[in-house]
Formats: sequence, C-alpha cells, structure tokens
Amino acid sequence: MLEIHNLCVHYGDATAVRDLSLTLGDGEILTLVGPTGCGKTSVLRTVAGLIQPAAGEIRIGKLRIDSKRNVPPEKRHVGLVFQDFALFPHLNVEDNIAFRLKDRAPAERWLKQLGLEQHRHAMPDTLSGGQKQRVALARALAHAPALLLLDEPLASLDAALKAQLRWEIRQALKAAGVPAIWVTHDQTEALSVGDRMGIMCDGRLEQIDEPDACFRKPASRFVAHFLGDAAFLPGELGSTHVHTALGDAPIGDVAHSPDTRVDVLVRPDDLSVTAANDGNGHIEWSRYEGETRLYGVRLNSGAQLRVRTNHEHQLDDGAAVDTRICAGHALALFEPERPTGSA
Amino acid sequence: MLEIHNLCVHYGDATAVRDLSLTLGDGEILTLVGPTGCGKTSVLRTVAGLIQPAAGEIRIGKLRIDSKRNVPPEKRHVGLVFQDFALFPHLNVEDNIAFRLKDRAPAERWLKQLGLEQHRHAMPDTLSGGQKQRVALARALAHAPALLLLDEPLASLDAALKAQLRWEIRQALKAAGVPAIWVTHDQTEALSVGDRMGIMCDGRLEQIDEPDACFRKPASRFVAHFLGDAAFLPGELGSTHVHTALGDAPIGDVAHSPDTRVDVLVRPDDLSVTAANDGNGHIEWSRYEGETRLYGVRLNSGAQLRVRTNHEHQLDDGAAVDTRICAGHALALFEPERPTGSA
Amino acid sequence: MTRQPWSYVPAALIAAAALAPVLVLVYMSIGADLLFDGRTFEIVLNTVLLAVLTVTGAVLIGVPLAVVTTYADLPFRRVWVALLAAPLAIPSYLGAFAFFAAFGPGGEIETLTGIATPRAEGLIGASLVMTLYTYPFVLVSTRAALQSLDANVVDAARTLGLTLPAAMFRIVLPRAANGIAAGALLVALYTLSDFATPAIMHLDTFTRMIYVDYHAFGLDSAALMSLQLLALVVIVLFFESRIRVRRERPGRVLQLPLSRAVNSTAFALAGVVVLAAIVLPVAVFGAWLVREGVVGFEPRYALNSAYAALLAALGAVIVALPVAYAASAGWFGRLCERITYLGFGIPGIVMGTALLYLGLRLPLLYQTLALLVLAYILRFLPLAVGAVRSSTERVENNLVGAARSLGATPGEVFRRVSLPLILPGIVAAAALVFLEAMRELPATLLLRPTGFDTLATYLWRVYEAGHLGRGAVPALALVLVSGVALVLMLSGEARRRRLTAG
Amino acid sequence: ADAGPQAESADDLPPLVGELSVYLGRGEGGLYDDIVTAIRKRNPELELNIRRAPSAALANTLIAEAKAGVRRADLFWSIDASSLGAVAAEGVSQPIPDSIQRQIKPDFRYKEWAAISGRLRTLPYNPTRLNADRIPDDVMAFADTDLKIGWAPAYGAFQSFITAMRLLEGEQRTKQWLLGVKKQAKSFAGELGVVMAVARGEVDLGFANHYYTLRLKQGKPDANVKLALTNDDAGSLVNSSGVLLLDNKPLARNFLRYLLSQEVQSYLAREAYEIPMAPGVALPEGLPNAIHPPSLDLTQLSDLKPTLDLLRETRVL
Ligand SMILES: Nc1ncnc2c1ncn2[C@@H]1O[C@H](COP(=O)(O)OP(=O)(O)OP(=O)(O)O)[C@@H](O)[C@H]1O
Ligand SMILES: Nc1ncnc2c1ncn2[C@@H]1O[C@H](COP(=O)(O)OP(=O)(O)OP(=O)(O)O)[C@@H](O)[C@H]1O
Ligand SMILES: [Mg+2]
Ligand SMILES: [Mg+2]
Repeated sequence: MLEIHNLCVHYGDATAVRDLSLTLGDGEILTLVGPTGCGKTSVLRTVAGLIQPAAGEIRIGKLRIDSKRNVPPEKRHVGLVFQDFALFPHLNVEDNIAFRLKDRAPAERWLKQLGLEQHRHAMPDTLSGGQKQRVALARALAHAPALLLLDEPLASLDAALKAQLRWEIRQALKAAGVPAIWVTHDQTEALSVGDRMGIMCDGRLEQIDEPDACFRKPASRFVAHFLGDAAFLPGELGSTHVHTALGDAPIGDVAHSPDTRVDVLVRPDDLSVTAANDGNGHIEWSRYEGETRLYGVRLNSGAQLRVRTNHEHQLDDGAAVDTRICAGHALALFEPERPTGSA
Repeated sequence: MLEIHNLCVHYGDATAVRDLSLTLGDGEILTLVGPTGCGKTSVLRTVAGLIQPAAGEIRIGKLRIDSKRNVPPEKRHVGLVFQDFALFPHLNVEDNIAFRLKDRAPAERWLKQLGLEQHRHAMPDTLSGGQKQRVALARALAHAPALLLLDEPLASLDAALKAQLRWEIRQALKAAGVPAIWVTHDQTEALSVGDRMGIMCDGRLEQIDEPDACFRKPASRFVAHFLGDAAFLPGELGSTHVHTALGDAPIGDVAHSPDTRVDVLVRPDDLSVTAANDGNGHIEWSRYEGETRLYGVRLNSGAQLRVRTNHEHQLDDGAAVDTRICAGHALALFEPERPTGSA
Repeated sequence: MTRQPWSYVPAALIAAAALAPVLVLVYMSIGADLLFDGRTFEIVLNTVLLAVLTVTGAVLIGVPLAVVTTYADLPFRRVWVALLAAPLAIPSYLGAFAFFAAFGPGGEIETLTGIATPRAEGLIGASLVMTLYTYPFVLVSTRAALQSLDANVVDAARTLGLTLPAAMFRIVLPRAANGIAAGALLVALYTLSDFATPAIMHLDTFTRMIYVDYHAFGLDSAALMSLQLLALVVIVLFFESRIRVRRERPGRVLQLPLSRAVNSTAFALAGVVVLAAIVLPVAVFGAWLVREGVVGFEPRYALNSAYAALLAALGAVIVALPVAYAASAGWFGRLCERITYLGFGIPGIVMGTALLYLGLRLPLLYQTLALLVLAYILRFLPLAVGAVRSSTERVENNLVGAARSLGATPGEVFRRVSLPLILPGIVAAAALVFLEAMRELPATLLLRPTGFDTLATYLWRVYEAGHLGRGAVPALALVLVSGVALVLMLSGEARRRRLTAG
Repeated sequence: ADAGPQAESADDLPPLVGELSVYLGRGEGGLYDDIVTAIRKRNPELELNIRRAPSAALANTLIAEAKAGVRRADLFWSIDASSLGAVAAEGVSQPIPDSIQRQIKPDFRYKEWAAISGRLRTLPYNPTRLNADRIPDDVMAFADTDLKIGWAPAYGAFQSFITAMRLLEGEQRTKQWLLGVKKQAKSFAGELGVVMAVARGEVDLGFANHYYTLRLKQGKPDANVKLALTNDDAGSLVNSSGVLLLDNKPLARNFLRYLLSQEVQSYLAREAYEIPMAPGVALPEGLPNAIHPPSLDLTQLSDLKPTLDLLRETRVL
C-alpha cells in the first residue's frame, strides 16, 4: 500500500527526516513514536503531500512521489487527522464531516458510529476536545481515504476517554480496512494499538517491528529507554543464562561466545524486592500508581534501580531489601558501554 | 494556607463549579482530576483571582475573597502555571523567568535547577514542549508564590519526559515548601504525585482523600470508574470475606450485617486468568502494554471483565480460561445498583 | 519546500504595476534641477516634524482607544468603534478648514459663543488636525492585532504580581507592535502626502512646495520633489519593516472588567475625539448650511462616489489577496508588498498626473471610470494589503492541509475554507479602501470621466467657490455613505471574533 | 445711448447644436455653473460635456494630452491667463477669429485665446485700523511702509501679480520689494483668508483679487473691509479668465460667442463681481472708480518659473 524509500525532508537548511524507509501493508496499522521534534509530523505531512521530499521516494498505491515528481495532496487519497484537529471553524459538525461528499451517507454513518449525533449542528468551538477529535476522525474516514495518517490524535484527552477512543479508532480502521500511520507520544498507546511500531530519533527510524519485539528486544539503548524505565546491569554470559549481581536470567537462543561481558536490560517489572535485613540495598522512595507501586531502590553498590510491584506490596522508605531478577523471559543484551571521555 | 468554602463559579447562566470546599495545608500538594469540562480550570482561575466567585469564600493566608470582596490577582501571591504555558512570547527564557524580579538570583537558581541554562537566551517559540513547561514552572517558582496552581502542566509531553518532569516538579515544590494544587487528566499522575487528591465531576468534588484511599475505597462508582478500569461483581457478605462467583475476597474491618447483598469492586489486577478447559470463561482479546498485558475475558455468564497480568503471560484469543479473584487486600463494597427503568 | 509560492507571480505583477507611476515620475522629472538649499532643509524638517508629531498623536489616541474598544466591557461597543473610525470618512481638508474657521479670534466658536479660542494653525494646528483624521488607521490595525493575542499571557503576568495597566504596557502592547506599526505607517504616509491640511494651517511642507511647482507648470520639478519625498517614504517603510513581532496562535479572548474611573476616562477620551473630529466640522458646516441653504446638490453625486469607491474596494481586495499571501511567504513577497506602499506616500495630484500619463498610453481607458478605479486601487492598495494580511495570517496552514487531504483542489480550498475565514479581513480592507476612495480628490479630478461628479469633487467645487454652506450636504452625505461602509466593516469584525474566539 | 461697440445679445446668436467638450478650469465661482446651465437651457440640442478641475491641473492635462497626441477637449475655459499661456505655448490652440476679437475690449485681445472676464488686483484694508490716505498709490512703495500686510504667496493670483511686477519692474526691484514687504507680512493659504484677516483686524491691509472683498461684503455688509487701488502698476493688474479654442469647429466658436454675450457678461459682473471683457457692459458694483491697470501681455504671465525662483530665493515661499 505505502512504501517509503530513503526519505529525506528539509526545512531550509535544517534536516527533519533523514533516510527513512518503511512499508505499510494493506489494512496494517503502524504506530510511530519518538521524542519531540524527531520528525514524526514531518513524515506524515510528506506522505500527505503537504511537504515535498528533499530526497527519496514515496509510493502510495500506484502513485510515485519523489523530490522532482510531485502529486498534489488532493490526488493522493490520503486522509490526515491533525493533532489540533484542524476542523473548519465556520462549518458545523455535520458539514465538517461531509465536507466534500456528494452523497452524505458515509458522513451519516460515521456520525452515528462515533456517537456524534446530538452534536450534529454544533460549531467546532463549542465542542470539547474529545468530541473535536471524533469529528476530525469521522471527517477523515467519511472521505474514504486509501490510507489514513493520524498525528497524535489523543493528546490532551483524559486517560479514561483516551483508552476508550484508542480502541474505537482502531476498530473503526480495521472495520474499514484502511491502513494507517498513527503518531503518538504515549508509549502505552503505541505498544497496544499498532500492528507494528516504529521508533524515531532525530529524523531517523531507530527500529520498526512488532510492539513486543520492540519492547523486549530494543534495537538500541535509546529505544530501550524510550519505551519504558530501563536499567542496564553488567553481566557475564553463561550457556543458557546470563549471570548478574542480582541473579541469573535466561537469555533465550542468542548466538554468543560464553564468558562475554554484556549489559542486561532490566525493566522495573523484571525485578522483585523483598524485605531483608541482609539484602543488597534499601528503598529510597516509593510512588503509588493505582494498580501498581514503583520503588526506587538504592543498591549497596551505589546503583539505583526502579522496581514495580503490585500495589498491595508496601515497604517504607529506608527499608532494607533484597532485589532480584525475577524475569521468566529472556532479557535483552547489549554490548557494554565504552567508558566515555577523552580517548 | 488555603481554604475554600462552598465555592460556586458561574459563566453567565452556566454553572462551572458548585458548592466546592477544600483546604490545603502548608507545603501540601493536592492533585485535582476529573473529566473534561468538570470545572478544574475554573477552580484554579478563581483561586488565582482571574474569575470572581459567584458564591462562597476563599481564604489565602490572611486574604479573604468572596463574591463581594475581590483581591486582584497581583496581590494574592498565587502562582499559576498554565496548561498552554502562557510564556511571554516577546521575552527570552531568562527574561521570562526573571519577569518581575529586581534581584535575579532566584531566577538563576531555578534556571539551573531545572536544567535550562543552555536555553537562557532562547525565545519561547523555539523551545520544545518540555522546555517550555520548565520555563513556565521556573517563572512561577522564581517569583516565590505563597501558593502554586498547576493546570495540566504535563499534558502533551511524551511519557518518558512526563515521568521525569513530574518528579522534578514535585521535588522542586517540596524543596521550596510551596503548597500546590495540581490539575491533571492523567490518573497515574494524580495518584502518584499528590499528597492528597480530589476527584471532580460536573462542578462538584466527589471525593478528596489520600490517593490510595481514593483508589481502593472510592466514594462512588464514578470515582471507581474514573481512577481505572473497574468492574462490579455481585456478592454476598460473609463474616470476614465477601463471596462472589469468582471466589472470595477479604473485606477488611467493615461494619456490616452478614448475608447482605453487595457489589464488589474488582480491578484488572485483582483478577487472575489461567488456561483451563473447564474454566468460567474465555479470552476475547488481549492488548500488549509493555510491562503488562490486558485481557478481555468473557465469562460464561455473559459478563465481560478485564484482567491485567504480567506481559510474560501469553494466551491466545479464544482460549478457555478460569478467572479468579486474587486480591490480597480488602476490596471496596458498594450497594447493589437498583435496576433502572420506570418504577 | 523549494517551490516558489504561487502568489509570487501575481504579486510581482502587481508590484510592477504599482511601480509604474513611480517610473513615470522619474521620466517626468528628467530635466528638472535638483533644488536643495537651506529653505528646502527647513521644509523637509517641517515635513518630518509634522509626520512625527502626527504619528505620535495618532498612536497616543489610537492605541488606548483600541485597547478599550477591544478588551473593555464597553456598552454599545460597536457604536463606539463606528464613531471612532468615522473620521476616516471626512476629507482632512474639510476638517482642517472647519478647525481653521472655528478657532481663533473672529472664528465660528467666538461668533457663536463669545468664547475666545487660540488659532488652530502652524505645526501644532496641522499636527492636531492630521492626528484627528488619521488616528483611525492606528485604531483599526491595532484592534486587529489585539484581537489575535492570547489573553492567558496577561493573566500569567497578573499572577506574577503585575497590575493590569502595567501588564498592558509590558505584555500586551509589545506584542501588538506589528499592528501599531502598520497603522502608524499609514498615518505617516498619509501625512507625508497630504497637501490640504498643512496648506490650510499655513505650514510649509514638501507637498506644498510640490503643489506650488505643479501649479506653476513646473511638472518636472514637482515630479523631482515627489521623488525626493519618496526617499522619506522609503525610510519610513524601512523602519516599519524592522518592527516584526513573531506571530502567535490566537488564544482566549481577553475581557477586562474596567474600574469606573478607567471607564469614564475612556469615555471622556473617546467623547472628546468624536467631538473634535466629527461633531465640530459637521457643526461648522451645519452653521453655514443654515446661513446659505441647500443649493445645487444632486443625489447622483453620492451614487457616483459610492459606485466608484465600491468598484475600487472590490478591485483592491482582489489585488491585495495575492500580495498579502506573498508577503507572508518570504522576502520576495515582502518586497513586492513594500513596493505597493509607495503610491500611498506620493501627493495625490502628482500621483494623479503620473497615472494620467499612463492613462494617455492606454487611449481606450483614458477618461473612463475604469482608469479612475485603477488609480484608486494603485493608490489605496496598501490599506487593503494590511487588513487582508492580518486575516490571512490567521488561517492556519493546517486547515488548508486538511481540506486538501480531503481531496479539495487549491481553488476549492480557497473558495470553501480560506475565503469564508478571511472574509472579515477582506470586508475590513474593502471598507478602508472604500472610505479613502470616497474622500479622494486630486486624482479623481484628473482622471474621472468628463462630467462624472462625485461628492468629493462637488465639495471641492463649492469649497473653491467659497460657498462653504453648500458643502454641508455633501459632507454629511459623505459621512453617511461611509457610515454604511463602517457598519459593514464592523459586522465583519463581529464574525471574526466569533470564529477565532478560543 | 452708447459710445462705441456693444456686446451681442444671446438672442441674436445661432443656436448651438451638437457635441462639445469643455475643460473648465476654475479656482472659484460656482456661478460659472449658472452660466452653463443657462446656455444648456437655451440650446436643448447642445450636448455639453464639462470637465472641471483647477486651471493649472487642466493645463497640465492638456499639455500631457498634446504630448501624447490625444485630444479630448474642444475648448479650454480657464480662470487665469497663465494657464492659457502655458497651453498656448504647446501650439495646440486655434487662433481666435477676428469676428470674435471685435467683441473684446481692445486692451485684452490676444491671438491664442479670448479674454472673458477680468479680475482686478486690489488692496483690501481695514478702515478701523487704517485711514485711506495712508495707503500709497504706488505698489512698490509698500516695501517701505510700516503697515501690517497679509498676503498668500502660494496662491496662483498672487504669483501672477508678482510675475507682472517682475515683467514691469525687473527682477532686481521685485526682489527688493519682496524682501521689504516680507518683514511686515503675514502669510495666508488663500486670498479669501487674507480678506477675512483684514476684516478681523488681524492685518491692516492685504493683497487680493477684488471679488473676495465684494463677496465677503455681500454676505456680511458691515464687515470692516474696504478696497484701495494703486495706479498703473502690478498692484492694479487686471488679470483675465479666458477661453482657448482647441478645435476649429463653428460650434466651439459659437459657444465662445455666448460667453461674450451681453447676458453672460453682465451676469458675471453682477453676480461674480468680475470685470466684463465685452464692451459696453456695466462694471460690478462696489469697485473703486478710477481703475488704471498697467498694460501687459497677459499671455506672458505663464512664465511662472522665474517668479517661483524669486519667491523661494527671498524665502517668501
Ligand atoms: N515549518 C518548519 N520550519 C522549520 N523547521 C521546522 C518546521 N516544522 C518543523 N520543523 C523542525 O523539524 C523538526 C521535526 O519537526 P516535527 O514537527 O516533524 O517533529 P515531531 O516529531 O512531530 O515533534 P512533536 O512531537 O513535537 O510534534 C523539528 O526540529 C522542528 O523544529
Ligand atoms: N469563558 C467561559 N464561558 C462560558 N463557559 C465556560 C467558560 N470557561 C469554561 N466554561 C465552561 O465551564 C465548564 C468548566 O470549564 P473548565 O475549563 O473549568 O473545565 P476543566 O475541568 O478545566 O476542563 P478541561 O479538562 O477540558 O480543561 C465547562 O462546561 C466549560 O464549557
Ligand atoms: Mg508533531
Ligand atoms: Mg482545564
């Protein structure tokens, strides 16, 4: 459906996207995450035809776009849901959704499907954020795009609404069989909603893979950090396990030469704490998170780790604890970092 | 420090805040959550003096404000961090922070403390969202407010940055000993960052208490739903436990008459699923969330429940499972809902 | 991103058209001796002083009134705005003459009330009158700028301990600098190019020298002096272009509950201004009307005026659109925009003559309404460009992108999305051009079709004949017709407010 | 009861038929409209297109038209001789036929244009401040008086006055005169302003065309202003409005004859206080009796450039 090869996007002298390639299958949903300013929006705007690429090629169905050949946005059949919704302020909800439709039936269908019926005649500036978001989505879907691009569609909604809409949108897309690229700054959203996910950094695609592969086998330390709390424990490879100061962990079927020094990626839920006077550290702080509780543990070695437990678990600040790796699955391994500084 | 008694706020004919009372101790941080349009911002703006209350009284230190007596915002020493930052677009970072300071030392201190030194001369519109947020915070803190109000300060930042800033701000507030009301739409934020939290609904305060009390003993079904996935299982009270179709759960020291019919609040992490051909339901869908996995389980009785497990746990859609209550702590009990409909 | 914006081509063409009269001036000035002696210096000094004082006065009156009419909880806000913008409808020579006739020993005020008043004349008199008839430029453009500011920033300043008046100075006005400067620019150009007011007030300015030469058949030296004046215009344009505040996303609209004292001060200021700029001349003309009666006025003059001004207004906004778009697109567009401002700074009679030379090259157009309208468009384009630009800058790129990604062609996007959104700005632009075209005289006299009389030319006829009382009716008609234009402009503003209110 | 030639009566003139374009350059006098209206009324088949603008602007227009080879006007009717002279210098004028010349007072006959009405330079003075016998009858003497004088140096009629002085007395004397008067002079924008200032007693005496005073007196009979004249010098110059023919067709000539008719001429004298140029028409009321204008080719008044240079050099302008 969509193929991007070696895309570069410039603004004047500044480069926003560098050498980015990806493909999107029919009906597939790809989520795109990355820190502010990494170029996510620029990718979407280029695919939609609002920016001309500086280099590389984009294929949308039979269309080919490169730095020389442009296809104007209106010929691409690419829907774009803007982060700020970009509703037409002078048109009411109904007219926004049916903007270019001769036959209003699809507008009616999405209006109903997204629960906007009683707001049909409302003007955009009287809607709440969540409602605006649905109008923007309905508008894009009613125009039957061959491909849908969503730019942080759920930012600034409250978590309950967010969780609900996230799934409504996914289901709507799947039902309509429309492939989509979905930009988000919410890692949970990216992990749960995408068939695959891409992580961008500084204009480049760091990794693109299925969500749990990205989470469990991040391609880089950057990805590991970006997708959740991450700590790296020095360890030594054994034949089936890696040995660390906090215990052993399975390594899965990685090809490796034994006795290699590695850094092991541990996340807060890969660790456990138990109260123990002769343990290897103590609780520095704890944060209540509802269903879970996060502890900051200072190891006797001086390193700090975060450990997530069930919220029933309760330890006071300063309590002596023993921290252990408790992961049942293989942990990701990284080359040890070279000490930084002058060579 | 701050006392609000029976506050009402109107916009023309519309009522935004109804009969709201709360107090804030010295150095205390209160988080305020609630659905869009419930009146959170209105409370903050009224306390800051940007709106005159329609009824009720506000006391800030020695100042008293009511519908007749106004104290202009500049006399209240109340800092307000706006959701959209409201940085002065024509001043650079440094000048924004030191806006009204004769002695620039506090500006310098917060500039350093919040890691903004290398952006000192940048203009606001060249900053990323996270940086803007820190400038807004530094500006408010540098002016040494007696009370700080934060209106969704972290909305639309990416999760990694959000988690980091959340704690930086909390620490800065505690270090400065400034009490604060912190509005957020992120339940996790509200639960983890506040000494106490208030949940608003439709202009009213539904509950105000310590975060885990709100989470574990919600004052209403609304609060229960708002703070996370919630399901209500019908049960019958025993002497120490409540009996439900999914097993027993402890009830803590609730005064009760035995054999009373109740609804038990269960959250996804209070439940467990195990593969079992003769179990009480099957998996309808699963969502990967990074560290955890959420299952939608359809019970044979027809009810649907959500169950959160560690991400290592993996069951396919359609798998027959057995779902059980696995909570070690007391679950909250509610009066059974009366069937709705005509009497 | 390397494509040139589409608007560059039409903008370049329009800039070329705007430059054409200047080139004609260069051609006309060939052979004239450059005159520059101590006297010229004195006159340049007078001119500059008049411009500086007028701009200062217009800013001092226009900006506070803009703040009050934009933010304050004024009763009858729209009526006030209409009244305060109305001086734009009164030709400044009428205002100047009314002032000259009303003040001083033996003036109308003394005749009617017996109160002795000082004469209105010289630099002070001229600056005063010019200020009264040009401050609406500042008022209108400042209001446009203020309406797009985010009110949260003011609230933020107040929570940091700044009082409201201080917040206005430190937070609001610096951000509205663009709008204030745009208005001040128009005031400066108008002042530099106006002849009648300084002449009536006995102030020797550049335009007066130019007029004298013109009337002495020294077209070449009149043209050369106009080019020298143009140097001043270029300097003004340069300084104005240096004032550029970053664009902001419009936010919540600020509403200020004003204290009674501030409110009454605002009312008093507005009242004094309206009294001086409108009531006084109307009263003076009214007094003459009573003495002389209505003779010789035909309603056709009002129709002619309105018709020509309407065509000019329509033409000007159509032409202003690409220029406004180009000006937001890049330096080349800004250059084109600057060039279109040149015409506004050249005295009307010289500009009229230059256009006459151009018109004579197009015999088909010569002495037709079309040429007159074209002259109005070239002369008043800056008014339209400024107003249109402030509205196009508010149509966010994303809206255009959204419409195009829904399959709309650029033409359709313009028609269905941009146009409805910038319509208020377009209407305001059209109204400004309409008002100016209604009161324009020198070019109208030179370029109109033979026998085509307008309110302004009729006013000139009776004024020249000394039958000032007969001027009362056309003057009132001018104010009335212009009032309709103002009402239009304001209803556009109400719409704009609704569309952009956060 | 007459002594010499008489103006034609409009009744004796052939009816005007056809289309005629007139550039009517005028600085004052809405009364020309009444004349135009009357001619139109009398000649229903005349299609008269009138273009009104300041004389100098129309002269400049005609010059530009001449350069571009465009001709839109059949007739240029101007309030002052300098504009007529400037256009005539372009060589576009048709000679005035002898038959018409004969209808004009002999002192005012020119080849390129026909004089229609005259305006007299006068000295309006305030009788409450100044006795008539203190007013010199030689304009050049004003440089040496201590009178407070009002003038309007930017005004066309004043510049024609100075041009006449220049032509009659020479550059040097004119310069001296300007420098002398300047010390006691107050400047006004126009000559109506000068007369009003005299009446208000702001100045003792002014230089202005005669009809401003007469008109002021018409509106305000008790106004404190009277007229004085000098003798045979620029101070009592009679300048003339006139018509320049751009087309040779009989219609244009006949129109001109109407302007010189008894009816029009006496109307101008009566209502506009202008001095009739046709012989045998009564002078306007209120004029001083003995008028002794200098003799001067009014066409030369278009030579304004040296006058401006002089005015600027002496910093009068
Ligand atoms: N119109 C523009 N002109 C110049 N630079 C721009 C422009 N738009 C974006 N950039 C720059 O390009 C880079 C990528 O911007 P982009 O908007 O694609 O980031 P993003 O990943 O969408 O960020 P965010 O999460 O903040 O939306 C940034 O460094 C940004 O400053
Ligand atoms: N200026 C206003 N005029 C009229 N109604 C208003 C105004 N501001 C807010 N409201 C209304 O008051 C109610 C409370 O608004 P408020 O902004 O306090 O909500 P909030 O809880 O902050 O919502 P959000 O989470 O969306 O920021 C809403 O129904 C809103 O529509
Ligand atoms: Mg983006
Ligand atoms: Mg809010």
